Amino acid sequence: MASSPLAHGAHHHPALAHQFDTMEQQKESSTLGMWLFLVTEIMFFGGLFLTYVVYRSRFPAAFLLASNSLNVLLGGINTAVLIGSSLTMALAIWAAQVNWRKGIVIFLLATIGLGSTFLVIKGFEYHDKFVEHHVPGPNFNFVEENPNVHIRQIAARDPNLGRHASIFFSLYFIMTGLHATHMVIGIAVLIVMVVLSWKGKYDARYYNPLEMTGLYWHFVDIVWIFLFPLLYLLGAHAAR
Amino acid sequence: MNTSAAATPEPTTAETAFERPNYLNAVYGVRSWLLTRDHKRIAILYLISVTIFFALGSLMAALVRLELLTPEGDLMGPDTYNRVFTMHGIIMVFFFLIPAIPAVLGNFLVPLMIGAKDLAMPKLNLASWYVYNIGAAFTLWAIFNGGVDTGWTFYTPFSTNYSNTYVVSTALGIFITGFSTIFTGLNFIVTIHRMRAPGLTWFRLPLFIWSTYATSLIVVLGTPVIAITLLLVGAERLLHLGVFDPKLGGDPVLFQHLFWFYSHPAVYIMILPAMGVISELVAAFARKRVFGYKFVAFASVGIAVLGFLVWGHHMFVAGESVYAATIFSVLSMLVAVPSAIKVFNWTATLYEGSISYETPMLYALGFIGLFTIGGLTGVMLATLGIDVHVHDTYFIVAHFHYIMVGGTIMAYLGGLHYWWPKISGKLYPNFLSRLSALLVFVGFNLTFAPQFVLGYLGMPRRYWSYPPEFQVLNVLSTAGASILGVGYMLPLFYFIWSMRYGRKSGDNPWGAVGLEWDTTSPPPTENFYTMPVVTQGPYEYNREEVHNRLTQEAPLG
Amino acid sequence: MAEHVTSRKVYFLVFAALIVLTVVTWLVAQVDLGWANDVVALTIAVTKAVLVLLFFMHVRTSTRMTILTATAGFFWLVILIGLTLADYLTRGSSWLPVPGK
Amino acid sequence: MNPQLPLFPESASALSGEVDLLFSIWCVISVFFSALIAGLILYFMTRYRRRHPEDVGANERAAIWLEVGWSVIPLAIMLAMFAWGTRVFFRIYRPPKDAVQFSAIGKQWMWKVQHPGGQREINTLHVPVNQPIRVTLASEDVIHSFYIPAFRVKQDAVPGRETSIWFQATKPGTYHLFCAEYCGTEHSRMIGWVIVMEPQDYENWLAGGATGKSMVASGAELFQSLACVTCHRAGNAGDTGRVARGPALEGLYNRQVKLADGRTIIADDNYIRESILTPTAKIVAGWEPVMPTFQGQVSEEQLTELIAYIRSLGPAGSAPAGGGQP
Repeated sequence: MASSPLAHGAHHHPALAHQFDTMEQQKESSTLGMWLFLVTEIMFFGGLFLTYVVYRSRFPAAFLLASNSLNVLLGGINTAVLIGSSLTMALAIWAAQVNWRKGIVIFLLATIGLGSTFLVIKGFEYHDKFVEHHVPGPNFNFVEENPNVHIRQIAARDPNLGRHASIFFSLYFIMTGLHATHMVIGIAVLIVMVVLSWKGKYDARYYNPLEMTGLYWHFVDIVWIFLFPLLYLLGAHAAR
Repeated sequence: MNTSAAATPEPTTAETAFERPNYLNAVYGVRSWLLTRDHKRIAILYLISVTIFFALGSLMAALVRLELLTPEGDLMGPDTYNRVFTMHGIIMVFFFLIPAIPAVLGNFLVPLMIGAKDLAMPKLNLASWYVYNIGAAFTLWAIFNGGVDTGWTFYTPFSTNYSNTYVVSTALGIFITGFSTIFTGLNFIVTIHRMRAPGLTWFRLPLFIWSTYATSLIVVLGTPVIAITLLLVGAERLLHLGVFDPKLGGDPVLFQHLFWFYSHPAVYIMILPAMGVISELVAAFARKRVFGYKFVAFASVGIAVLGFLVWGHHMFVAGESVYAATIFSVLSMLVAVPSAIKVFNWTATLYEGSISYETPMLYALGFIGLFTIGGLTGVMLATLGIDVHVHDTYFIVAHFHYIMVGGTIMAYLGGLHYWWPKISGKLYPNFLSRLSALLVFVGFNLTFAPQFVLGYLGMPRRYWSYPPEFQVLNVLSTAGASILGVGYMLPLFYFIWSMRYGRKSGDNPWGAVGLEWDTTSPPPTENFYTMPVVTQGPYEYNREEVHNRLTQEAPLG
Repeated sequence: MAEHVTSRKVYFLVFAALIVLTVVTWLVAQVDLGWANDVVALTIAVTKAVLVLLFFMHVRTSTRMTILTATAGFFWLVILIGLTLADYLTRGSSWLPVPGK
Repeated sequence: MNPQLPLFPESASALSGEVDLLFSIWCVISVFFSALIAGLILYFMTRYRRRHPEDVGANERAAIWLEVGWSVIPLAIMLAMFAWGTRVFFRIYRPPKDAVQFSAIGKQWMWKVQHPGGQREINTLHVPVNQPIRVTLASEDVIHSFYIPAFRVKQDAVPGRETSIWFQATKPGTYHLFCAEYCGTEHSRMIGWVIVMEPQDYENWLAGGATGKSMVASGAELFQSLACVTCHRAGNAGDTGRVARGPALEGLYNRQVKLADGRTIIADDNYIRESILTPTAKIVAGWEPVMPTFQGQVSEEQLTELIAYIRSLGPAGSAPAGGGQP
């Protein structure tokens, strides 16, 4: 992402960094660099997916009931919103490739809008969880105050249900929280991109940073594509 | 690696080397150093930071060894001792051994050895140094406020529920410094793939580049996992998001899986660059191609890949299932094969070579001997029957010190001595440097050989006080540590001394072959006056123009 | 630098496919199929991820090096999960008598 | 060896001899390879030292067979040692049937040892010689590790789980007991002694020492006081007209049990422990999940006693073995 436009000889594109020989070499280098960063992100979230797999295999019942208490509708809407933002991000890059400068700004703003919608919806979900005392910690209370009679029956026989459910909620908050943090970082980068596109920095000959932001954004979308079924749809079939 | 373009503007005699602009005298002032994007200057910045932390870690080691002089802990209380050995572990592992060779020697040499003007992302490289220092600041803040007493392994539930020390700020420090390693690793992979000189195919690359490449693969694939693990520990301590808490049904062994998934490949992050340095030293001072170049190159990549499959051998007695222990044990035997290949190939390189005993070569030969012992004891530990007895004893402490101190630090010092003329354009005093190599070798063996015996006798690790019958061996070990300390002090002094008063070294004092030796010492900011074109494989000593050059310049040794 | 430009139509098609797959996975989740639920949910998620990778992230038209990097990333994730499960699945169950552990 | 400078640990258990042999063979192999490498280096250093400053090394001839040789031979040696090591490992972790049950509970900075007869000791363990002893380990706080160097055995006590180790002392004497997994401030003080005695001395010690009720007897008592017997009755409905509401436990230990969800598992310690604390986890086929939990009502020691009692219940019909093993 060494994109500082160093004036370096007339025939070079202004955005070619001094240590590269051709724009092609610079683009391939930054793409490879970005993909390597995404590999670190895969392993970063991978640790959490491993924890999820291990604990779900140890406490299937508790995970099922805890997942049941999540608002699947909001989760589904969020998934659609995020897929939409991936579309607008891809269209932003398409706009750059066809030299439609205004289009870049439009689609980037759309992506930021959809991303913010996702975070707002996520805020509502967290608020609900907070109100229902499902946030692990001193006042975590999944069993006693739970309106669902079914849960209290099972809890009578399995006192650890509450504790095992708190592990599910810990994982839920860590995974979705980390994902939301990545969304916030993505939106910040997108805002920078909007400003630079507005100034006309990017066109068909040079839109590298846009491509990199796109790769990052699509990756964050893929993480959510896996989070949604694993966290929300796990207990969908169980009786409400 | 002869290069037709080696002709610099005027003949490189020692005197004129300094008048011509080089990366040291190109710009002056603190800003030119703190905001530099030149990989060579960033390497020097790293050299300073890493040396400071090596000194701090060594101080902690000295305190540990002094404490263990007597069976009853009478130098400091048990709490202080626990914090001192923990800080020794954390500083040495995360702030010295992992960054040392890649960030100092790697940063300086990778562009030079592949004929590039700089790394692919110079700004990211500078960011890597700043991120290292920010992480270091958190850890130093924790140390000065009392440090952490969980051991460098942070095992739960002790680190999450039972330790009331600065676990979160130390974990945050390591988390941030992890990113500096990722930035460097990422930079190296992209540079080695995309910015090699024309004609420099993969099998013409020096072996130091192969091993730095393999190390960067491990860094990129492994470091994020310890980042998430430390994040989980922080989340559990601060936000009660208890994932490893046994009272909630959490499993402490799962923490160990996540921790060792990174921490075993991390020991290969520490040893692989050292192996790369040794391949260079052995080739340069035997003036001969490394025996079985392709085998040594692929052995590096093999270690990087197999290194990820063996972490379970740290948990044979930790409650892991018996069958998983068997799987990890056989995989640990496999990962030892590439290391064996390397040792045999280095030894075979010496056959029919023209060997000189300069200081770097003394360090290299010391490395081969000590690494062999370290590797063989490692395979002993991979054998299930023995590990049950010696796990968590001083046998393990001796094993990994033979690899890290006998291996990585010997190679780091050998590499510094070998490329110091290239870095500073100066020579260090010959006798003192050979003395330091000897002191390090003797001091090291006297420190850690007794610990093998202590380990098999059953003295557990991390003990503040121990049964009296272990005292004699511990006193021997402390004596060795003092010799080792002196051995490490010497280079610090004569390197600084040589910057000011050392003889000028000329461009290629050892008469070595390599792209980095084809340019001036110290090299210009853009590394090469005219970009090199590579037509030969590495270490081609047996050629006409090399012979003439050697007779003409009459190099050292 | 006018290398391959994916047309708008393709992007909208991929978007539609992703939305459809989301609805499908939601519907399948309503029915209790036991362990099959997880298999179906994961295959749908993987197909959606591959769609995003190939079209939105242009992996289809990028260099072999990028494809290698992406697959290596996911393969290492499989190593992490696979070998750890090797421990958890063999800790003691009926078909595998475990001595004393 | 003089006591001031021991160089090799005492070998005082049935398996310690084989572990030492395994270790010694590895030492011989290591010395051989180290000497080979060091010798070659020293020889080459003197034979091919540089005589004139401009000398260069000869071009080496590639030797594939050499490369293959020093890959395959070390691998073969390592795999052989792996196989032997694994055999020893499985013997270390497979207790013989007639092993006597001890229990050791790690608590921050002490080992609480309990004999089958109920005697309790802190940081010391009196055991009869030549008798296989199985020590089940549990921890009340952090991870500890039960380590007896003279017997070459070690096993972590992981909180929330029950692990175990066995040994058979072959030489009377006093041996070190260490905690090998770092557990905090007094980690180095969490040590003690294993005192191996002749069987006769052991009996005297047992008689003389604090002979509380045997673990099995106090387990039986608990079985009554906690009203387990109301559901798990010896013999079913036939004799009292009321249908027993829980599966009979006679002869249950180490027997295949078919569960409601189709799995069959072995009723080992962990299964019994889990069924007492979380009954619905593994419900037996054909029985209603009505058993209340005893989580929080039963302490660690009482749990071990209950398990010992259930373990001691012979096949149906025989009177519950009050006495249990010595």
